[in-house]
Amino acid sequence: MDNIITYREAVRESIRKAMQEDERVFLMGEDVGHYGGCFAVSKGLLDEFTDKRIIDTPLSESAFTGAGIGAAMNGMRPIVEIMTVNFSLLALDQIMNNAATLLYMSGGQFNVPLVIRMATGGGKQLGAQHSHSLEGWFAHIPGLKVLTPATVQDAYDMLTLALADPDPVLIFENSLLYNSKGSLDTKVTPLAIGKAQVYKEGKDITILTYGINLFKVLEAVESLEKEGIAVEVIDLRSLRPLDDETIMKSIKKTHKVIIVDEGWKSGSISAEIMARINEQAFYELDTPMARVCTVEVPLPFAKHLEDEALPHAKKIVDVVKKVMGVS
Amino acid sequence: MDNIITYREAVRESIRKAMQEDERVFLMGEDVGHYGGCFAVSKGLLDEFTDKRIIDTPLSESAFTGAGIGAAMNGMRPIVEIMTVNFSLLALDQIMNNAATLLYMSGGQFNVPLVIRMATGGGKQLGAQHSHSLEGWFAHIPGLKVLTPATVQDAYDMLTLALADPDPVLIFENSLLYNSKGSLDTKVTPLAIGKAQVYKEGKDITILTYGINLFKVLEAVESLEKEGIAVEVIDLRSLRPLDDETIMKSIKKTHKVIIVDEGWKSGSISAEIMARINEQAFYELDTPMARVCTVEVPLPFAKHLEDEALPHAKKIVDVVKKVMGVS
Amino acid sequence: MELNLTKAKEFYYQMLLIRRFEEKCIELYSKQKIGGFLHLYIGEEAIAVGVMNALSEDDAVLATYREHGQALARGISAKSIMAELFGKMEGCSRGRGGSMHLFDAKTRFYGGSAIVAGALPLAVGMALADKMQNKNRVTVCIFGDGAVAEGEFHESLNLAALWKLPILFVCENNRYAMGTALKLTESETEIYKKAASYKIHSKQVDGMSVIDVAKASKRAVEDIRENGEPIFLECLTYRFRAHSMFDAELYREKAEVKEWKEKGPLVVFEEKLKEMGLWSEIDVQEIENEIASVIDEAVEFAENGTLEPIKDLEKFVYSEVNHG
Amino acid sequence: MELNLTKAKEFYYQMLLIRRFEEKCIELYSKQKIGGFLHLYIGEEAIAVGVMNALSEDDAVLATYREHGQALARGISAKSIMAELFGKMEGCSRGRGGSMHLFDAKTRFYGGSAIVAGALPLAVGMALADKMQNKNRVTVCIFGDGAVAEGEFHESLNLAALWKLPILFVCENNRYAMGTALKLTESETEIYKKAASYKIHSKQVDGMSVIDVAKASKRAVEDIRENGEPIFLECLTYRFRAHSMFDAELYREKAEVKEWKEKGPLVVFEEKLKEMGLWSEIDVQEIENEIASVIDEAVEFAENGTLEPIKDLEKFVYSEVNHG
Ligand SMILES: Cc1ncc(C[n+]2csc(CCOP(=O)(O)OP(=O)(O)O)c2C)c(N)n1
Ligand SMILES: Cc1ncc(C[n+]2csc(CCOP(=O)(O)OP(=O)(O)O)c2C)c(N)n1
Ligand SMILES: [Mg+2]
Ligand SMILES: [Mg+2]
Repeated sequence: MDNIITYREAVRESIRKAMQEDERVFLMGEDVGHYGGCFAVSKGLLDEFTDKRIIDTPLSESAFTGAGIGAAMNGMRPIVEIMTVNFSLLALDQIMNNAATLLYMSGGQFNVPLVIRMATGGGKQLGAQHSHSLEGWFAHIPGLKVLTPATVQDAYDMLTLALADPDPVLIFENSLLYNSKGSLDTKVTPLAIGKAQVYKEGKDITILTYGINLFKVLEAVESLEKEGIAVEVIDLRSLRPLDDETIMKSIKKTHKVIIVDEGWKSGSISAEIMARINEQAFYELDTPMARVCTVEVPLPFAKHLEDEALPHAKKIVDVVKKVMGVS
Repeated sequence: MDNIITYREAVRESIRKAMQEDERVFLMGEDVGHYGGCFAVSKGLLDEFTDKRIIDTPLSESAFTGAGIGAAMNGMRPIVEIMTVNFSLLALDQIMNNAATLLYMSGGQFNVPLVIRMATGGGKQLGAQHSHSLEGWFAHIPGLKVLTPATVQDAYDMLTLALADPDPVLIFENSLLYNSKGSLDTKVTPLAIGKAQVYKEGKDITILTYGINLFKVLEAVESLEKEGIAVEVIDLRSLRPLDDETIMKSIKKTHKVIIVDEGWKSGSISAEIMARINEQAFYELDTPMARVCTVEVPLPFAKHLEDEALPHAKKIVDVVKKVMGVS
Repeated sequence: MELNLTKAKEFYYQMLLIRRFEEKCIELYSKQKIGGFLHLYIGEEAIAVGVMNALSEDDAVLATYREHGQALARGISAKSIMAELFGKMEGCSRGRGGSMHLFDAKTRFYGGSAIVAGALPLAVGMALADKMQNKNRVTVCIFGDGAVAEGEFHESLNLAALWKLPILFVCENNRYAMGTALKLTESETEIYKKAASYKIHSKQVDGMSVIDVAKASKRAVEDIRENGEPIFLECLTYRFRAHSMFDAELYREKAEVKEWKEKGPLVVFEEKLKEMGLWSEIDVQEIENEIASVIDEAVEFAENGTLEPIKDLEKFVYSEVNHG
Repeated sequence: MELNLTKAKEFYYQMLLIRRFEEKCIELYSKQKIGGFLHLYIGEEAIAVGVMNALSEDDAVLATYREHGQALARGISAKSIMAELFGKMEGCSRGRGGSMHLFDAKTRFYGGSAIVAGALPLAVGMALADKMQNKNRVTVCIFGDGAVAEGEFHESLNLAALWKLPILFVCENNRYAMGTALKLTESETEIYKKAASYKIHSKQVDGMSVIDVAKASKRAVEDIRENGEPIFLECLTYRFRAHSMFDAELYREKAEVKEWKEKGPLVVFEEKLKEMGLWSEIDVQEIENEIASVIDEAVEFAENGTLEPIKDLEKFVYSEVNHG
């Protein structure tokens, strides 16, 4: 049964359903309760579930993230909300040195079924300390899974999948998507963690992307199609694990690829994808791969500068054309 | 004038010289003073310079790293020692959100001439929380420079260069190198930040590496040469900025490349290098690029497992042969 | 500190300037002339004005994303702040920083930090550098009640006390961190007591009274200059407006806001001046007019400012002169 | 808590077991049978033994990299600890953890954490989970004096107090963090006072007296079980050996070490038992013999243990059953 809702509502409904069905699930983070969530995601949940399960935390990112790990090891299924990825740097020790290692270090004895949600991304003139896109960077860490829902359906499904997962899962929600609308089918079996989705088929070139850039890509594709370029668009969905199979299959079809991601270019997830394509499908490539990433600057406040720093449709069009050898 | 000293002594002499010549320079970190430095790097310096300039800090990575930034903005030239990179996760907010952004955010008003030294690397059976190799990961961050001295000469020179730099520089010293010996010439002009060094010329294949892996590569090369494979070995030296020019020049000569680095494979600096070679020298490549990285596990304690997880000479030999199409 | 007429006028002018400046910001924000986040200081003006009054030119200031008030009181011109909010090159941070990141080398204003508690370690370092260089300067670090829960607060206070650094810590306790009330975030809600646990001399002040804040700050700065040791002021205050422009204010009662407004800094200062017989000497309309023209000029300046050329996007990622 | 003969024997046995076990470790380390870091607990045995005595099976323990003592006192077998130190699959962490990362689900021993203060947030979460599930269990979190300066200490103590969580915090104050003396790291060197500033009931104990530690712990655990609120014990102790096997001990005087050794936990316990007239009832040689054979068996067990097949290197990066 389909219905049109916002991305924000999809996340909220997914949390609500999980909390109704499983009393081990709880939500904890800064302003998730009385404020209603920094992005209003958890609005109303405090009333429904009380402050026993919707827990406002002090500004203590390291401790409440670590507390999520401890609670996960001790029978609960916590959803920790780190308001935005920018503050996750304060919790990195807990994430990398505890969440990602405990199962391994303990020889398989203690798993950490923790979900960490964070808002991510630039594009709102929030400046250098509040505009990070670090999902690709987090994907470097073994022991973690990294999900990047772009659609309303995935905003809903991925939280469900993450809560069912025995290991720590990070979900990056681009805050510019919260108001976006889409259809949600709550009856469909969700596409598993680690699976990419061919969002649109095409024969000339493959564009790999995830999160909000899916929509920038679709905007670019619209104008590219007018010029007769048939683009295959793949929503990666999961940055760790990456779905090599779906990626390589597409390359074998189109022989050309560009990657669009919002990380800073050097060391972005697009670099890793290029490395894998080189390793697994080198001889399938007709031309060099290309990428559209964020320019390597601390993001500026001024709108015109920020707009230019981030990936945008025109840049994507230009790069596709360059790879296609047309202008 | 050459003399043979250890890597540890080279770092110490470089600190000492800087402190003698420039009273703005001071060293601060955990156990740099009374203990003599966790790896004995700063042994003796407390006596020479007193606790006014060799400052033992409490276990407060975030605050003393931030204090280094503040002191750098206010007329000093601090060397902050974060005992090992493993603890730098606690200081990441200061490094990424302050050190790397302040010059840009302030529109060029406040630069941060800070040097952060950290020991890095696995291979000592220290387990999952104490064996990180994150230099490539740090190289993702614009605003920082990332140096990885492999040789005694560079251990000495890079600190000098870093202290002369107006911006934050991170130096990663692999702790297994502290006892290594080499010759030091203090009169030679150091190779600038951002320059790679062709360590050994060869025509058949290029190996790009840095830090301790330079020596694993050289070990591999020795046996490869016996089999008639002439390897060009490049010590990257600086991971941010990367020396694209030297890299591409070598590819144009050998047309084959492997990269050896100790980061976890996915999202390692080797991925970025592959991406750049694809972008800048795609048509020069005869075969897919290959990489030898650390297996994607939290590093295990057991020696045989850890040895297998890290890059080693045999793996390098195998991968080179595979790329060369010999066996 | 004695409050003569000149000082009284100055305080009143400064507090009102902040108030009117921010009211204009609200207007410009809704017209989308200003983008990004906008955290208003309205209700808390007495603190910025009282604290800045105690400083000399050579002292340094570090603040948060809610720093228009401190920036104005410190003497950064309304023009260059407004130009910054417009994202123009003439802004005090060249349009790179925005509302949360005002910087100004001339007045030693080191931001505008958007990471809660993130500037405290910087303050420690700045003061350490002063101490090492034998400069008799004070570093003021201003932050909210929310910062107290962060690990960086703890680490920084300990370092400041341990190393005896010339820092004035000013906590603007407005009872909420976004929508979370202090009692939900601290086991000890008397923040000055927490500071005291580091053996830092620490005091609670009525942050609605510019006179009280000014007195306490002056005394504190004098002490710091003399002894070189840190001092902590907890200023009790209240934010009249929403946390930022995106805040439905579900977490507090209208009545509570109303009650606090009645004891707002301008109100209590007026009462005080009346008591002292100084109020009649102050021509409020004249001050309003002066402020209005300062703000008009600032807006015009900002409107006419230039956008940084896109080709300079990567400028200042690194310093221009690189000896490396 | 009354100290009868059985308890006395048990305490003595446990403390001596830790001592002899670690002495054997030194020997094996120098023979390179054990690799990695080795942080010895010698001198601090009374704390582990006294604290663990207060716990029931169902309580949880989190400790540091210096945790052989706690692990043994908690009841993890010498065999499986020694096998762990040898990096064998029969080790309590399958050879994956080593000396700094002993884990044991059966005794609810959650490590062995090598990041100073890194386990405190975990303890908060474990206790929170118990509270949410209405389980009347205690989580014990043990750490050194060095941890007190870390931001995570502050954040965790606040959360524990604020949320009223059933945690026993045990600070092993051995006066040094590696080579840095407490007075160089804390502006307030009375650690229990720092804990009190979070409104946590907090107490200083003679960590050299197993009886004192046992009493205080028993009382604390009872209180926690009854009230569900955290308690903090600062145990004053001293590390007789170097920080780890790489430590030239430049930072302290031999005389100081000697002085502390004279009031070591085995010495003072013996004196106490003599006072109480129980010492003569204890056959030290028998205990030594028993311990010697336990340790011999452990070493043999470890020697004969198996190395995990290299093909399993990537096992347990993720859970084996993945519903994702
Ligand atoms: C480390 C960090 N976590 C979360 C945030 C998001 N955030 C911005 S302001 C704020 C509340 C801060 O409250 P307080 O310190 O009392 O200052 P006030 O806004 O009341 O002036 C929060 C949670 C942030 N900026 N930094
Ligand atoms: C976050 C962090 N910083 C630094 C270290 C390195 N280190 C290991 S133990 C130690 C000293 C800790 O002292 P204390 O907490 O007093 O425990 P003790 O060793 O005395 O038992 C240090 C600095 C670490 N493991 N973790
Ligand atoms: Mg506040
Ligand atoms: Mg200690």
